[in-house]
Amino acid sequence: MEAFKIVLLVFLILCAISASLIKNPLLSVIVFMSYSLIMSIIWFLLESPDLAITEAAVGAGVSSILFFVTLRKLKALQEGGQHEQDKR
Amino acid sequence: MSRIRDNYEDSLWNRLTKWVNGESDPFAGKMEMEPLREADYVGDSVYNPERLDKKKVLKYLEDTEKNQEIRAFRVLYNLSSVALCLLLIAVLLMAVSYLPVLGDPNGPNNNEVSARYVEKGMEESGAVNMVTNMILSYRGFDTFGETCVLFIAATCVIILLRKSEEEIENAKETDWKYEPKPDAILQKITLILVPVIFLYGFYIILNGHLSPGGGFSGGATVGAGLILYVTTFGFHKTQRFFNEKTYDMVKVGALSLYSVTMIYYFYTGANLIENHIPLGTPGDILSSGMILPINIFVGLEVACTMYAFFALFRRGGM
Amino acid sequence: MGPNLWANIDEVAAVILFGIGFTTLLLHKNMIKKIIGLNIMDTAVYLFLAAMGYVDNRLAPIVENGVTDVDAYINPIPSGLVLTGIVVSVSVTALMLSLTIRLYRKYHSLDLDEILIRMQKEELT
Amino acid sequence: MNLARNFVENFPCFSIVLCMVAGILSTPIKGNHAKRITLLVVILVTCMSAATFLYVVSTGTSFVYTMGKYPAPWGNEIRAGVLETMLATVFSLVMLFSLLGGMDHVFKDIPEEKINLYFILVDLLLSSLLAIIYTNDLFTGYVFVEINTIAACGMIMIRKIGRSLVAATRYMVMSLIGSGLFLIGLAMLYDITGHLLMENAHLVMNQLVQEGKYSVPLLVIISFITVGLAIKSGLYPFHSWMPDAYGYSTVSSSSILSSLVSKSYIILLIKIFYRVIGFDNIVNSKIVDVLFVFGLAGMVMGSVGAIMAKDIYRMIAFSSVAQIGYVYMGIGLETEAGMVAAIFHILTHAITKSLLFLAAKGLNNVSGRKRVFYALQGSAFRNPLAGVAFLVGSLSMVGIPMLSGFISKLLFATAALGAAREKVLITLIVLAVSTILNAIYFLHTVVRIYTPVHVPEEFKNVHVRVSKGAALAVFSLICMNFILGLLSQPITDLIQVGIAMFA
Repeated sequence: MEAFKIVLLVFLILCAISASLIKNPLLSVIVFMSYSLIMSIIWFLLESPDLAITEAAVGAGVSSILFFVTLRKLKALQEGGQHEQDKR
Repeated sequence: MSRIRDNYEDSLWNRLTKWVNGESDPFAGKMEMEPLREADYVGDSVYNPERLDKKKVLKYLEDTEKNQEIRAFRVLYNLSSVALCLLLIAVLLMAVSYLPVLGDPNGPNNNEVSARYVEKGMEESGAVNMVTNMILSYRGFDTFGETCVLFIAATCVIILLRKSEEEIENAKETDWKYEPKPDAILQKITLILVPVIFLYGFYIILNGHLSPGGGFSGGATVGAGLILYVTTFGFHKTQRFFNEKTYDMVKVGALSLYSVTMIYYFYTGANLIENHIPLGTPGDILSSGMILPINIFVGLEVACTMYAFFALFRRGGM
Repeated sequence: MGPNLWANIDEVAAVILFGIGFTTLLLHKNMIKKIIGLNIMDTAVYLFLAAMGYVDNRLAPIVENGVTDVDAYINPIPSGLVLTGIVVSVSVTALMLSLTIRLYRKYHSLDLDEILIRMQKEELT
Repeated sequence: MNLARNFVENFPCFSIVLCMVAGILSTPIKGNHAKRITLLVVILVTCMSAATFLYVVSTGTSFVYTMGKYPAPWGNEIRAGVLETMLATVFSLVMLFSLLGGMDHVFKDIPEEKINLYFILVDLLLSSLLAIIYTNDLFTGYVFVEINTIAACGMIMIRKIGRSLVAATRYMVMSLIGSGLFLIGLAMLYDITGHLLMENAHLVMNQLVQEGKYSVPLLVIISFITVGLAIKSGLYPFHSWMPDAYGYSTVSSSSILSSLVSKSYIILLIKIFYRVIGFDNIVNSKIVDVLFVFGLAGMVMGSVGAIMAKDIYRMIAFSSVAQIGYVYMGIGLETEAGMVAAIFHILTHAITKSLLFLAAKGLNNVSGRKRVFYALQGSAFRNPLAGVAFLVGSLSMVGIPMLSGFISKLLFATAALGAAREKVLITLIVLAVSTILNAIYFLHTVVRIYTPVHVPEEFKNVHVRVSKGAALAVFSLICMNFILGLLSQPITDLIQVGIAMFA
């Protein structure tokens, strides 16, 4: 169990570094989502099921959805902006 | 015998009278001051701070985009950021290496505080889940504050992103992305999934005092179900049962009931008055006094707020 | 270095994550990255707290079979604090993301430096 | 039952929850009603805080109020002593006058359908300010600091012009960095003490220091908490968000933000210093010396920034940087006199800065809405009340006798004489330099606005309409300034009593 936890922790750190270094925002949000899921597993191993549930629902679920919607919105704004420029 | 001073123009008194009469400007040419111009008073009310420096500033701004030095500076900046990161980590590791050992039953935080929560929590507030018990009754004020954080964040998002009905109508023509295309498979699966998600969410909320979870996680789950529904069927269908009015009503209702409960609890608790909240048998669904209703209020508020975030981000209204 | 570095391996991971998140929040220029950094930083603190509450060979603090013995369950306080904290960080995330959308709508950029430059340009012209 | 409380002891709790309820109930209603509710609540809170203040002064002891039925190490608590109630009273008064003074602009600057949301922010901001002042629990402090931050961000960005959005973003990023540091400091503090309630944590802390355990983590904890709160309050190198945030938000917001929000973090820091870590341990940790150095740097650099500033709001904002430097310098003197001076300066600055912002807005209004100095020439004749207000505020900031700023400078100087030897000279020199710089930019502006000017006919007919509320607000703030300046002795005595109650 201890070894499993350490593997997860290492993975967590790798996820964090890559989430902050990846250039593409969408990819880095996805990496961040997996970070949250790993975090929730670790919390389950640390005997805190309340936190695991909350993190899975809030951190990995709703936060990620908000990130995705934001990226989509930005994309739409970008296209809209180009559209306007084309009109001119 | 009066002598006419030949330098009368420059004398202090003359300058003072001139200044008092408003004929000269004592600041002209000094510090921030430009000489006063008629144009500054007439008509043009455009904010125009630095008339003279405008060209300079524009040139400077152009430069920042393709200057070698600035590039070098940015490389340096990245390097220093890594250095800062490592320094911070080193300091913290230093501290952590002296902290008490993890998992030690005799560690400093396994003291009389947590002991009482574990030992007496069930009989004092009737909930089986100690974490829910602790955040809602022992440290109820914190949790009340936390709900207010969510409330105020929702308010700020509304301030930033809510559009009026007209704007939404106008945007519709150009932005086809608001409404999903009808997709039979997606809709069928959603119709099966959404009730399950709702059921699970409500289960988490209602069993907050018995099993892991509670208002926040359950509310987020219900909110996720609503979000799934709206992404599949579009805002038009969702508005039939959930629109801005409903959102306001649910939010205000849940939060005000929550605050009434909390005021009653604070007042009776601090003044040592018996609060007459029946605790029930620990382990039953209808037990644990005020924890169950608070979980429901919080769950409703969180579910609505999560959905509201989504709707505001996506469309600018509900 | 003190004696407990290896024993506190979870906290070590937590502070490394904290450092990464902190630096991303402070020094990354892209707004989305900043927000991700903020989330990493906050969850790192929560990991720190959750690890602190854990006690070897004890169970989650949910009373089973009426056993209310101290030696049976872990410390519930850190879990409660983290639960509060998670909601705070999701609220802040939503707020920051909506600010990002507004800024993008106005300046068509996610880069904070770029936004500052465009803001000054806009005012001068 | 002899355990029964005096009813007055309920007031701090009531005032916090009342503000929250007012905020919640303002959601579905119109802006005008929300305004009335908010003003009513602020007045009520002021009265309740004043009543509690009188009660605490008359009993001579502080009291602890359990939030819920569980006592100290288990449940949340708030605590009210002389200092807390006094700060609460002054803060809610300043809040009231800032709102009244800027009310017209609130309705002008903010779209009509969002005015009620602005008042929600104000209500919750007041509740979090009160909670931060009264709290006896570290984690409650953190939660309400977050509410404070989010509400302040909302108040900056509600105008939705480009500058205020950027300013809000920068403010948010800085504040979140501060919160992160503060939170990890709290987590470690909890790890080594096992308590979140201030008194219990303090007991354990004393024991740990005596035994010499955990000295390294303790140092890290103290520095993280201090640095986190210092960043949030805008100490000198972290002030970059201030000028835009104060300069481009609506006038009520800028006066509330500069005079109350950034001060609340300092108050929480002082509370943690005295009630959790213990002031002796703080002094031994040398962290206050760092605060001292940055405070001195802020005093000079803030004033220099104010001199360089080209518009009046930026000038006042940079002056705020300098004043926060003063407060941290006072804390950094490591003596009780320095602390008294710092707290007195918090009061002074709260009153004076809101007065200055309101006055600057009044002058700005009669100068074609331009904020650059040369447009303001002679504006004091066009709006006499704002002119007088600016005059009083400036003289107070410069430190002219009879006004509150003079007393705080006097207190700082006397406190410096009692400080450690290496600090005396440098403090006095920087105090003198900073005062001269203050005088340069403030008096220079005063002369500017009182310089008569020939204005074209069309401009002369601009009518100044000052609403009754605004006039009352400005007038009361001027009076408070004089009260603080003339009755300084009893107030400093009360601050001393309050600090003694902390221990």
